[in-house]
Amino acid sequence: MAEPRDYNDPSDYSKDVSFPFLGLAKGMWVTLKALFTKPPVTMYPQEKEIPVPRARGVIALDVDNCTVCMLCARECPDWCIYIEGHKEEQPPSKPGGKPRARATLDRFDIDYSLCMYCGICVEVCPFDALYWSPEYEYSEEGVSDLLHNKEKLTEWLATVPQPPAVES
Amino acid sequence: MTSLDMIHRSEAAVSVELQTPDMTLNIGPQHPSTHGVLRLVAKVDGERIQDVEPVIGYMHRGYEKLSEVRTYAQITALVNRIDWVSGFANEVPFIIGLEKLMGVEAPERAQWIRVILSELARISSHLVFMASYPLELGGTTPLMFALREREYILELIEEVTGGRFHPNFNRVGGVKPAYGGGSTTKKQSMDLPQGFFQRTSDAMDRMDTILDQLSELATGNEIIKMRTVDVGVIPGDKALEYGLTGPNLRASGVGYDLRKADPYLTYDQVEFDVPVGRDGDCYDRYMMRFLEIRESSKIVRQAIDKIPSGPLQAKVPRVLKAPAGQVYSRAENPKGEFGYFIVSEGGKMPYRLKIRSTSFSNLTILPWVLQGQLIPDLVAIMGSLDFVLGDVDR
Amino acid sequence: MEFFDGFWIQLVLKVAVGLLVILTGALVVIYAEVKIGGHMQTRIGPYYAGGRWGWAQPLADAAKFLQKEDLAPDGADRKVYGFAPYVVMMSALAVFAVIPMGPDLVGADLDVGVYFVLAISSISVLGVLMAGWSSGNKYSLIGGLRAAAQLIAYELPLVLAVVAVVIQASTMSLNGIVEAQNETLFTIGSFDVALPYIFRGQIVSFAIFMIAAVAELSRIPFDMPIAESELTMGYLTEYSGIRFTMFFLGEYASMIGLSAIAATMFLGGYSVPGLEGVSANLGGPIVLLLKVSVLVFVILWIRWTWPRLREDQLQHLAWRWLIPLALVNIAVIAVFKVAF
Amino acid sequence: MSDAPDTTAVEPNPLEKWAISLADRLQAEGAIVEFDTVRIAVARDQWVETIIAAREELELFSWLSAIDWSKDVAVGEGVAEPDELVERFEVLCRLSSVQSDAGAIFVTTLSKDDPSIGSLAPHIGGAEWHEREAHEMFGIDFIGNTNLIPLYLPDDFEGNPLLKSYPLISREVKPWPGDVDVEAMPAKDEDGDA
Repeated sequence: MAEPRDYNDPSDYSKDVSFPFLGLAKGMWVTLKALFTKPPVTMYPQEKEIPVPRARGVIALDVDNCTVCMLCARECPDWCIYIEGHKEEQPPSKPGGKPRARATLDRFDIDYSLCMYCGICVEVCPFDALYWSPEYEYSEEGVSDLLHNKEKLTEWLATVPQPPAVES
Repeated sequence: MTSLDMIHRSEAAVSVELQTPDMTLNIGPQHPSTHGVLRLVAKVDGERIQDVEPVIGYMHRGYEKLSEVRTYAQITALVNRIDWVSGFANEVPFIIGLEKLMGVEAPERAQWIRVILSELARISSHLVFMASYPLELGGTTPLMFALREREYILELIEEVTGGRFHPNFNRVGGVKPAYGGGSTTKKQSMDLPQGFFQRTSDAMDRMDTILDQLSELATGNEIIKMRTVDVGVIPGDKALEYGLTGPNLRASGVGYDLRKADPYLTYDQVEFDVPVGRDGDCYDRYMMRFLEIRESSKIVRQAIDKIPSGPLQAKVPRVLKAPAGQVYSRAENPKGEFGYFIVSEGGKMPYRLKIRSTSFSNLTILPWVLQGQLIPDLVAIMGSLDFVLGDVDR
Repeated sequence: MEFFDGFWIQLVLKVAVGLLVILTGALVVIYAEVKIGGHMQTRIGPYYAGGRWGWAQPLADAAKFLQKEDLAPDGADRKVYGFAPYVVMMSALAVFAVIPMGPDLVGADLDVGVYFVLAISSISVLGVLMAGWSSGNKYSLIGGLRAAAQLIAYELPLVLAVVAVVIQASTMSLNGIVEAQNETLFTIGSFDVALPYIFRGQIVSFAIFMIAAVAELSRIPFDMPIAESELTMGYLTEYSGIRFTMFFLGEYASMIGLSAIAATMFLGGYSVPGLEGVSANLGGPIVLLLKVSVLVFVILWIRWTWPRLREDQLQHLAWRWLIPLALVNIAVIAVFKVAF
Repeated sequence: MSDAPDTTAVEPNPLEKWAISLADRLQAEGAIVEFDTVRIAVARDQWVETIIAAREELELFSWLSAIDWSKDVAVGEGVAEPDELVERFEVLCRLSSVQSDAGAIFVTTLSKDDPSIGSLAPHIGGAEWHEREAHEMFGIDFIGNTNLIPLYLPDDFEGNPLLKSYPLISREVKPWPGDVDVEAMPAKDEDGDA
């Protein structure tokens, strides 16, 4: 057991009013100063804040890297990734080698109305097919429009930023 | 000043007792000061509340059941949604418990990062309180001042974790953002972004200024004092009986802070004070949070100085399986003791996960403390308990 | 131009111009409220409506309100519910009839102008009570009752503060009070110095009047009747559309009205030293407008800074402090009036 | 607890010593310490008395909940060895000291045929909501708690959601998208254009 701690004394603040109306006047001084200060406002549709590179905005898909391994769909807590694929005969990589079966992606949908932006799919992907993009402007008028298909997810790839430098 | 003192406590009791039937006033679930969807069925006699029955559950998401069908990695993503104003702080106790269960210890750098982000989460959570509490008392301006400052804090959290509210940054054995990129960049980008320490200590400096402003706007304000001093007094033994923790308990004069009483992470290596109140009234509860922001920024500054370099992640198996066992782990969430009781039967998912959410316990005292209060005081007391409905309903 | 000399045509013209000015004034104050409030909170406030600085925001809001469905709750007493906003609006507007904007620019120069103002402005309590009672909503009921209790409590200090001025001016005509403040007290060199009552011992009355006026307007720190965080919107909870607009405009109109009365009684009204004759009639409204703007700004400023008191604290403030203070003030003023 | 309370650990560490002495003082059935978590087994009919006595030194009432030990598992993972499982409820109550880091979880076992236990609510005000929660989630009866109305769920809700046998609808109305099998899990030695 840790030994009982000594607690610091209460009351480095006062509940009494030291000087009447001083607090009220101070408050009015603060708001008056604020009235003549330039507000730190970003006028959103005209000027945009640039999200940090790590921001989890939308998931981009690199179709070429995907092997249809289903790991992301299986690990997704919300079951919001739908993948379909088929196997295709590929010519042998080396002359004289065996022809190999290669999985081809037919469907890769992420339902952003279900997604909770946890990033588990990006993390488990063993082939770097999924990336986070900080892009956030993809609201839709209907919930069903939030289902992004393979083509749409590929478009996001252009918005994926370079990873930031890190502290050592 | 006597004039303000004289008019400060309600003596509105009518000397001639009129026989009036009680009126049932339904407050919420849609009400500006119930922080979401709390409903109070109050029996009132004029403005005085005879009896109040809180009705919760409008935001019940069944996290304890959901956790039983989710793997441990998926639960980490879930738990930061319980109390969304301090998402990171909810992950910490869960991941500590899981690490205990699996016998893994996170590297020191990861532990320090957890400390920094926990304290940033505490600051942001308390700033929400500093914003919303004066609003409940009718003062609208502190809201903007505090929320603007919180935005800078959230930006810092986002910069590291990728999420403002839901970091999902803790992994068993370390910390790690989910960042897409080639395998090499994935590894590189795990650490804190460059310049983070500088920006954080700048933010802490700015915090001092904003706290001065807030104290001029709200803390020293006579009307705030009139509305909160000696209102909603919770004595220490009642607070313990109802399981109040965190600033609400400390306001009642019980200096119980898990960061000191049961140090976890690297809290035993930093120096800070735990503010303790005396009377347990609304003003004490308000001041606890106000003073804790200062202490938190002290901790963050020390952590920035002390953080060592090194790995962020201990070696863990790819598929997380916890051995059978039962572990209770807790941490000092901004709102109080946040605990997880993990019952594992050796699988990938817990057999049972009991979430001891802070706001739920803090709210149980509501019927007791609201008896005989006035309707305006109801708002003041409810606000001073600083609950989040997601944390109450789970 | 015999036509324009007719009584009725003059009346209609006066009313139309008056209404236009007052409602425009109310819209301007609403705009000032959102814009000043925004900047005090380090925001910008309205920005888009009207192209520049969001100047058309109040108009856009009004247009929006007018389009909305006029809802009445099931349990409402419909007649009373529908009538209440007009009572409040009427009382807010009628006050302007006697406020002098120049030596000859006054709707009706009553001998008992002060009495009229106080009587008319307290009618709004009736409208608020009607709204609270008829809405069929418990929040509205509590709000209405709070408003009634509050307005009654503050009527008294308001009246007593005015009585002190009436004693000093020895007249109940508002025009007479302004003229009394425009009298030359003494001369420094070639300057005739006339001082408004606020500098002539009425500072306490002025403070009491302004506190009571803010309470009567139900504005922060005395906005318990509408108390958004407690009673959602008090007696306004169920109102929407045009009826809500009536309440809303009424509130701002009476803010201007009470500020104008305060300016008239304590700040010299339309008069400034050196402004006489025709130029007083021309410049008077502008002078009054400036004085009113200052008072309105202070009321807005307070609203965006301070929190709200509690109903019982307000009652204590009124009955225990303001009313005795006002009575003592009257006694002192009366003694000075008799002695000097 | 799936295994019998075991108070005779080989070499008790300080925490275990403390746990055993606490169990002795409270005349409880035994103490288990694993992963720094102290659990004190309490007889069902001693429940209320023990908790009240324990609050003498562990002042803070932290939480109260239950576990459903069941073979019938509708969703999620069941117990490791279902054959040896005794079907039962466990009611847990956590008390902590505010003077030190001490704290213990008090556990008692209820049979599934008669899931009822004395209520703490008349003695510890904070227990009322926790008992209401356990009542609606597990169907455990707390005798003496007069206010056992549903806390979270609608009044007309049927069933006890946290029972292991209670299905999770959201996992049943929708097929698992991970079910489609195209290729086995990627092998480590995947090469070429993968």
